[in-house]
Amino acid sequence: MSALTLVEAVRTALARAMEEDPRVLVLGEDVGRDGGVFRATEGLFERFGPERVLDTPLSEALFTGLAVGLGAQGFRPVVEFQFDGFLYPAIDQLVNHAGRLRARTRGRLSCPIVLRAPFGGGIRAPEHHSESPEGLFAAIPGVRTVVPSSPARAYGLLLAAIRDPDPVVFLEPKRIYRAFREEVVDDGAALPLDRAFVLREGRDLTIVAWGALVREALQAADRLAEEGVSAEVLDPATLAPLDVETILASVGRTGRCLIVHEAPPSHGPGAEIAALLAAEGLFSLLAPVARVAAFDVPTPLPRLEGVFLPNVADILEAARRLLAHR
Amino acid sequence: MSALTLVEAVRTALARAMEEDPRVLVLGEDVGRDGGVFRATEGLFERFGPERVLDTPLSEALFTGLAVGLGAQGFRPVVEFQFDGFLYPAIDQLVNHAGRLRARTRGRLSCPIVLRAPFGGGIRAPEHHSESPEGLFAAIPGVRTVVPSSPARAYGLLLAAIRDPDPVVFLEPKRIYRAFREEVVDDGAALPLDRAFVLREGRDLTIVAWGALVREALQAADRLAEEGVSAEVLDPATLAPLDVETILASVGRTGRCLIVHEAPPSHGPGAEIAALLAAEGLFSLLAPVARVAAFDVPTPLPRLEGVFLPNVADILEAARRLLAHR
Amino acid sequence: MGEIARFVIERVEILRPDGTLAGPLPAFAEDPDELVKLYRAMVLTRTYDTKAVALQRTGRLGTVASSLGQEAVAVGTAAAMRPEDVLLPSFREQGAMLWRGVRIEELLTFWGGDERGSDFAGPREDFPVCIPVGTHAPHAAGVATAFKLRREPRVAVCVLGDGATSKGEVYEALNLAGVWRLPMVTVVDNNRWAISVPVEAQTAAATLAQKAIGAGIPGIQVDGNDVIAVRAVVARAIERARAGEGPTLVEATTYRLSDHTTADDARRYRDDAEVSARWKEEPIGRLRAFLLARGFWDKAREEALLADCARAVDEAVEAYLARPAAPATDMIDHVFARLPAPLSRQRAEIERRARLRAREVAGR
Amino acid sequence: MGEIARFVIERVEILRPDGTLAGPLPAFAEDPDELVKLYRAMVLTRTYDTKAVALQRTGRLGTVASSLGQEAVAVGTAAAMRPEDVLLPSFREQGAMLWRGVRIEELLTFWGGDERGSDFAGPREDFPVCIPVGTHAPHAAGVATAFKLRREPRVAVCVLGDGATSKGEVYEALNLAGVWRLPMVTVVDNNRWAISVPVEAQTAAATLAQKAIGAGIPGIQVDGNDVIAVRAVVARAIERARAGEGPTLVEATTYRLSDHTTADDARRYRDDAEVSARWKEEPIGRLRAFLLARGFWDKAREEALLADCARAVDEAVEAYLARPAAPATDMIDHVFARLPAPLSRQRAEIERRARLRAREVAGR
Ligand SMILES: Cc1ncc(C[n+]2csc(CCOP(=O)(O)OP(=O)(O)O)c2C)c(N)n1
Ligand SMILES: Cc1ncc(C[n+]2csc(CCOP(=O)(O)OP(=O)(O)O)c2C)c(N)n1
Ligand SMILES: [Mg+2]
Ligand SMILES: [Mg+2]
Repeated sequence: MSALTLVEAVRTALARAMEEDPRVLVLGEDVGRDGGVFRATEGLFERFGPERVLDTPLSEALFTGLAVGLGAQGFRPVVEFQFDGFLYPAIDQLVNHAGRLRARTRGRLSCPIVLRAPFGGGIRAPEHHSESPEGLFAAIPGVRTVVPSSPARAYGLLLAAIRDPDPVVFLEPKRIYRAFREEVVDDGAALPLDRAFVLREGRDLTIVAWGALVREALQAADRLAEEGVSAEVLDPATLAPLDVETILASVGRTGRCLIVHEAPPSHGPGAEIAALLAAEGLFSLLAPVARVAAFDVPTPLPRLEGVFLPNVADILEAARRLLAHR
Repeated sequence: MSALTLVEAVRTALARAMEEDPRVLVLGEDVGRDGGVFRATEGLFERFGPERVLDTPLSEALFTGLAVGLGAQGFRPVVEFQFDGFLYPAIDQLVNHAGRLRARTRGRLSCPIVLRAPFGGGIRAPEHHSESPEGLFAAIPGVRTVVPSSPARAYGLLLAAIRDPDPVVFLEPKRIYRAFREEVVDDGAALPLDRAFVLREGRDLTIVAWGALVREALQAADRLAEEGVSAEVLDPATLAPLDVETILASVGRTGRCLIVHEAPPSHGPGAEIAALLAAEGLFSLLAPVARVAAFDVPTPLPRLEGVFLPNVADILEAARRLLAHR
Repeated sequence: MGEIARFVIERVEILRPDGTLAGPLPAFAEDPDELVKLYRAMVLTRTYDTKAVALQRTGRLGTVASSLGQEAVAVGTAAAMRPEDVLLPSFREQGAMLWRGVRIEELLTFWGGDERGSDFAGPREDFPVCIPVGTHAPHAAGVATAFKLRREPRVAVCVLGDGATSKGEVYEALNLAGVWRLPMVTVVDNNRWAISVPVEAQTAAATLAQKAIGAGIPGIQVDGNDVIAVRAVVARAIERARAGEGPTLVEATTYRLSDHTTADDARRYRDDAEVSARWKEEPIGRLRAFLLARGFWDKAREEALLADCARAVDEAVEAYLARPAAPATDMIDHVFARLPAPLSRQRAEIERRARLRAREVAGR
Repeated sequence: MGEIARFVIERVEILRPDGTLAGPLPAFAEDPDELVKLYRAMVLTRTYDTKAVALQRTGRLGTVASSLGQEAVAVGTAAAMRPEDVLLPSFREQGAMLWRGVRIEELLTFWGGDERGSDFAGPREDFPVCIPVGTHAPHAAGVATAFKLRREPRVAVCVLGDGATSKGEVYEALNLAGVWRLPMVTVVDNNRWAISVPVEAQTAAATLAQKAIGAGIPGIQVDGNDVIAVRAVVARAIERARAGEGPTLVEATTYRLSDHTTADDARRYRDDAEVSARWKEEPIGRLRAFLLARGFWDKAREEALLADCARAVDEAVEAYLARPAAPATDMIDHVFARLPAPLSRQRAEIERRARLRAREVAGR
């Protein structure tokens, strides 16, 4: 048991998965000797060698398709994308092949692959290095989209993703790669996919957040507690397929829901959660379902990023507005 | 004035746009002598010649990027994708370039391009030929996603899209390419983008539908009228950015909203509309916001497509359930 | 200014269009039974294609892509493979799929709009038909990487069209195969057309075999209307790959005698005269002429073969047409190995909608 | 088996690492002023790079990619262009951008995290930095198509790295340029590394110039540490393109002496010894040696140049640092030519949030 950062937890899970299953491979750009630009694969090349940790030529479309072929042959490739902004070429393979190889062959072939990528803003990175494209991936049938929000959840969810026999897009909030440490027991215990985590229980308001903003949501809940408000904090973790029941149950109790994410507001998992409540939780709602998010514009370069990205103040403000509805 | 099918209206608009503006080019696979696999570009090659109507080599990623370059140079390329399932390689260029070239250069360069594609199911087509990926495109900032639902709207919206100085994804419901005719005046009058169409006014229920299912929505409204129910039918047409006001105003009056689309239910424009109501229309809602859609699975091959795709019966059933809420 | 690299592309021809020999026969072709097997497979393929087009025309099958005139590429390629190799076809390789044990009924099932057709009883590791052009090339690289990592003497064989050579991922896969020295053979079925676009509008490259050079791998051209030459050249490439000597790109030049698919009308964009001229080069007549000339074949055997093929296809058609649709829940039950809990509501909804549809049909 | 095509790749070298001549000087290089201009541009580029790295280290600039040791590729390429040509750089071509009139302050503004840096006052049609590797190659094809359709004697020049040659769209763009005979020149800046991946792990191709062959276009290699050779070879390619003779791929071989970017530590994956050896070949010392030997340069001029460059960079840094951030609404006001009505609510929300942020800052 030791206190790990999120990126260390990812690395620990990768090493554990490679240790326990020789079919697990790591591939991508600079994952070998360099250990990945965020060092998520550091030490794996030295430990598992060049046949388990493979630097590919520079093409995301290629290595996604490569993983599909390896997966069909029974390997369990875990592919690293260097940054969020380079994930888009994977979409063709995800929609047209990864998400349907099993359905298309009635299970004769399958696609046990994991696509990992750091995502999100707040590190003052160059263009294309601060994107939150989870909505695009969550919308792909046959593919899970998973976002951890702490070292322990990163460890358990990544193990689950790698062991899962179907494709998973695993988006790691890079802003909190090293932001804090958490005790992680490297015992190989996976966390369940398809299940939201109730991170804090509360009665007055449900805050649904994922990725880096879960911390802000929890901080906001602390502040609200000081004001006598009891906020529940949910992390869906698997954005698709989404754990509908846990969210409905929570909002059914609190009557108020605030959805917090870094992606632009429209057409993504935030919308899906709100839609769910409008369809199935309507009569328990005491207040409008609010979203605190970025804006429907291309991610701006760092100088304007502070306004683009929501923070604790925004969450508090929105929460107070919801709480005004009695 | 003449009665045109939807595909004829598209062709008429293309010809008109090419006639009025020499910067308009048509490109894609088989758009030349063949006139496009659906004949949407028929006759253009003969009329405007090989420098205005260009068959490209076979690559969607290529011709999307090619259009970005042409657009930056002041051309107005209208690119045909042969089928919905081949649109995905365009996403990288759309997110990383088309949707931000203007913002990135503060307007020094821009991207006046249109990507046209037939989309949707119901024609018993092979794999990858019956997809409804509008959600993926609607989620891309800086890019409009437009879906016409009749010959006249196809004509007017396509003209608007071509004349618009920014990128537009224009998805044509192939199921109704030739399903019916409508009077279309070829007078060069465009229809507004970013504005929903109220196709039928009503008091008891708002049905929001786009693409091929607008017809079914109108048919359902007819049937409901026979039962004494007055249904309003809205076609958002521009799915992103979405005309929030018109939708809110309508549901504000009717108190009930049924969203109808062919795409899988989750994480798309249907969710966005429901989320909007949950956020801003909550207190006028008399009933849950319902979605009638496909399912969150890869589009099945034709033999099961009849269950995958929603139809009039599904709309009626869902409408009646909403109307039961008083 | 000095030369630092030099490359040569060669072409192999064995059987001339009139059935006479342009070059020495490879060893396998000394055995008449082997040649007859190739001949039968091409005739079966053509019989199947003809029937599939007819079924489509009468509304009993979806859109299909005939391989008329291109049978030698598919059959020659498959014949060069071992059963344990893996085939990654595009959508016009029914000749190769049939050779490898995919059943006619399965092909019809797939093209009839039913995923169960890709659950081959035969070559369990072969990939299903790939419709998005060229997207299976990286899969082939993945399969070949699997073989290499497991040190299995197996080869991934990817077949794609002249149009597909314009797709970036095809180049990417070739490049990867080169740098990782993968046991992968890519066969470019150059039928000169990508729907309405002739190969001259697809690329300025004088040959498609030279697409190999940028990937640092060998490229070779073969007469794709000569099943003997195709089999020989592909077999050599496969055995090279099997021996750990890396990938090869084989360009097989042939001609699409049919429309692109049943949804196409090729007369919109090419002359009948061009097509007629190409009929003289088609592979079945050519091999038949050779077999007849050598006395390995006769009219009676031909008639028996045609009858056999027709019977096999007809039986398969009957079985195909008789098969009821899968339950609607199949569309969700095979997406994930185990249905994720959140999707169980949608499964129930699919059942409900299927019942509604059944009632609608009954109500009419 | 007969040969049907043959290809040769050549390499051009003019100035040896020690500054002596390996081949005849091109005409422009007979003019010492021209050479001095090239020299000054390379020194300015290096001065800028050094300062940019220093600014990053002290938190006053974002991640930057130095072009240390590669200045000849960027400067030689830009010098071969005419103002009306269009440059499509990747992210390491500051030397070319500066030559073409992008201001140092604009470069800093961009790398400092502000889009206004790409609103060049200078070459208005040039593309901004392209960070997603290779995705600008199709843009170059588009720009070149525009020139061709308008019958303008202009050329699109795309610069990309060795790593980028593995990207499918780069091949696709070359192939299109070939078949449409576009006025497009692609310069591959082969600095031997793509972050930690050496070019040998990127491709089995013996040269990157041969990537042209599959596209049916000419490919040529040039010593990329020799600005004279780069300018000569790229100029020839550009003039060919301008004359309607089609595209060329130029591979310029150089070496990345710096870390990949300020976010990288190259000692993790390559030996210092390798880097030191490569220092002997770098382009600035080489040209200086030549100029000195010919008497076109001396210590005084060198000192004056260094001082000039330092001053120019320092002034730009000051202006950059002094510039206030753009209003937050800039993030929405330039997305569309006219703000779509549905986004006006979000614009208001951006204003509101910006005010909230200002208050947060004030409140601290
Ligand atoms: C990515 C993609 N784009 C477009 C299509 C539509 N389409 C189907 S086949 C075809 C032409 C393919 O040409 P080629 O590769 O030469 O194969 P052939 O049909 O001649 O066998 C096209 C454009 C497709 N299937 N996939
Ligand atoms: C599509 C894409 N994938 C990954 C990256 C991350 N990345 C930035 S530079 C680089 C290596 C580029 O190598 P090369 O093309 O040789 O250019 P160089 O950096 O050497 O100038 C990588 C992988 C990126 N920018 N774009
Ligand atoms: Mg073809
Ligand atoms: Mg490099």
